[in-house]
Amino acid sequence: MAHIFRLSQFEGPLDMLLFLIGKAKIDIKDIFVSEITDQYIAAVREAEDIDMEEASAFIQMAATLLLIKSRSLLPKPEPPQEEDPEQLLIRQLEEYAALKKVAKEMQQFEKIAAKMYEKLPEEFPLPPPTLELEGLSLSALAEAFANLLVRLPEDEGEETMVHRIMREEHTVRDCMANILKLSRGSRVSFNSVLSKSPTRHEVVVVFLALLELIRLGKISCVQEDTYGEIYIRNNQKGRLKH
Amino acid sequence: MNIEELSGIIEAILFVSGDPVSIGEIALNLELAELDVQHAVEQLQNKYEEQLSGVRLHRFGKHIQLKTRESYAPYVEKMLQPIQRQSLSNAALETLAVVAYRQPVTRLDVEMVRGVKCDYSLQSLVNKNLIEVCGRKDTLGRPFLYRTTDEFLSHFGISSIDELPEPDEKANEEPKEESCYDSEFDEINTTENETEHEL
Amino acid sequence: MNIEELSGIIEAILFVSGDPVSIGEIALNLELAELDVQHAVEQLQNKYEEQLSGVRLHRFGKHIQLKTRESYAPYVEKMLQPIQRQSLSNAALETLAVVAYRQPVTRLDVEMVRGVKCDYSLQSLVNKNLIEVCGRKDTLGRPFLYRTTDEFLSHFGISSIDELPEPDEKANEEPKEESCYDSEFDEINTTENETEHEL
Repeated sequence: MAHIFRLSQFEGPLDMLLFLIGKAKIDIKDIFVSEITDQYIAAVREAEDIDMEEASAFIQMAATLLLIKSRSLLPKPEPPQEEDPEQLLIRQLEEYAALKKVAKEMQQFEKIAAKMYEKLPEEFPLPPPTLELEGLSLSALAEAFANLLVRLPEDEGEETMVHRIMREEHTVRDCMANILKLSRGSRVSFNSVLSKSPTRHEVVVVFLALLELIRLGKISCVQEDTYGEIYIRNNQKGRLKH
Repeated sequence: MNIEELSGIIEAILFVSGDPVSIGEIALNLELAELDVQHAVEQLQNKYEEQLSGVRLHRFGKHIQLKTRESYAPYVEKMLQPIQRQSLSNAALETLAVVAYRQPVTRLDVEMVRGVKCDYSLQSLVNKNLIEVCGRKDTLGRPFLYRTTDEFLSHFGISSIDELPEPDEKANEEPKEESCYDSEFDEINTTENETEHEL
Repeated sequence: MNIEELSGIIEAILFVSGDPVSIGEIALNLELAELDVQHAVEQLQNKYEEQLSGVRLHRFGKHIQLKTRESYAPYVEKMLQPIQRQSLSNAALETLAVVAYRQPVTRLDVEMVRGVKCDYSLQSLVNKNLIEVCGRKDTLGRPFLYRTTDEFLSHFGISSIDELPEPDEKANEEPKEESCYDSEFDEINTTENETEHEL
């Protein structure tokens, strides 16, 4: 029987086996005394669409069927501890057949439910949401503030304070002017542009100023080694005073 | 507020919402006992049933929703273009059936029954809010466990999982003429030949 | 089809439509006499009126529509927009305290006192209508100035800012155990850390 099957017309190997069983009009239990397994293997072999992703489950089933077949030719060494692969497959097929049946019944439910129409939500103008805040008290508010005031001296002089002062002292614009001024005449090192004990913030700002000047083509920089000193050369000798 | 009034209020809420509404949320937001809400819902449900009205009150698990009576669908369709709910593919339906009957289940459980990979169909059912992850199984790899949602019940028009069709439990000794596949060719008889199932 | 059935059908149509539907069109589409439709509509209307139901049938000339009963609107509102009960996190309370006692203040002012970024807590207080922008400070960047709102006063039950209690600094002379940075390691009091978004 030269049937050409498309694997994609089945939900999987169990589905295909059930199809063959149904066509042969036999009971699931009789699968191994019938031609079904041979038909299955032949069908997979001749299948038109071999999408590996999809076909792997079909091929795996074919391997199982071949295993079962070869076992039947050999004498059984001892009573098996586990379920026979034959029994396992029959049980799987029966379960799957039952599943297909309830799935079909569920489809009827679905069909009926699809005829129960819903309505779209109404447009319902809502007032702004009311927020009820719990556990708010004046004393808690006062306490929170008092705690902050106590905490404040500890923080003074720490990063937050320093940062604020730094922001005002160093701007990219000022640093750019400073670099141009210092580099007039001879090349200067990056370190010499910085103040004596520069903060991290100052270094960052000066470096940004440097990058900006390079972008504008006003200076060029040389660094001979990794992490080595950066030397700044002014490209605009003589045209600086303005 | 008496029970008549409360069921009127619930009716108004359901009408405005259109979508399923949780009974617990009604009780919470109206500051009422959930039992009172339950009673009013029952009253409303009975009212709709007694009158063969065009709309019915459906319960899906913990949610309630108004929907039209199914038998009036042809008339509604003559007049309007109601939003048609998409039906599920066979693959999705099979996967959903395994989850529904065996919940909570892992992906592997579903794959064992269906004999094919089910990642895709599980994910698409999760996206459709028909199933949800409800935990992890305490085995190797701690795989996700899936169960059905109230949306699932709504999709199939049932109010609880118990209303799903009973799978045949009895062994079917004699080989039947028809198999499950015949039903596709033969509309009349859908009896099947499986002998015993664990569904 | 009898008149009960017809009024059920009309009910289903009105329910799905939501919008006004013309009586003439119903008669046309269902191939019925307009007078029969009129009668069924009247019956439906009476049914809704007798029962104080949550939905009413309205007629505007030749059109009919289902609408919720107005007297139930407050309940629908309560359901759709429940009152949100929240408490302020410590982070928000601190920010609010700084604004209350030092107003008008900029974000930077608040951050100086609290020692952490305050964008998020300021914004959330604005969203809760406890503080508002009242202008810009005449410094670099012209930052926003914040002050407390009337809503703030009513939440705390005072009629003016002058009624705020003096922050009792004496009671807190000893430095507290937890600083704003400690809170990161303190499971209970994580709200002080501004990265926590629990508002």
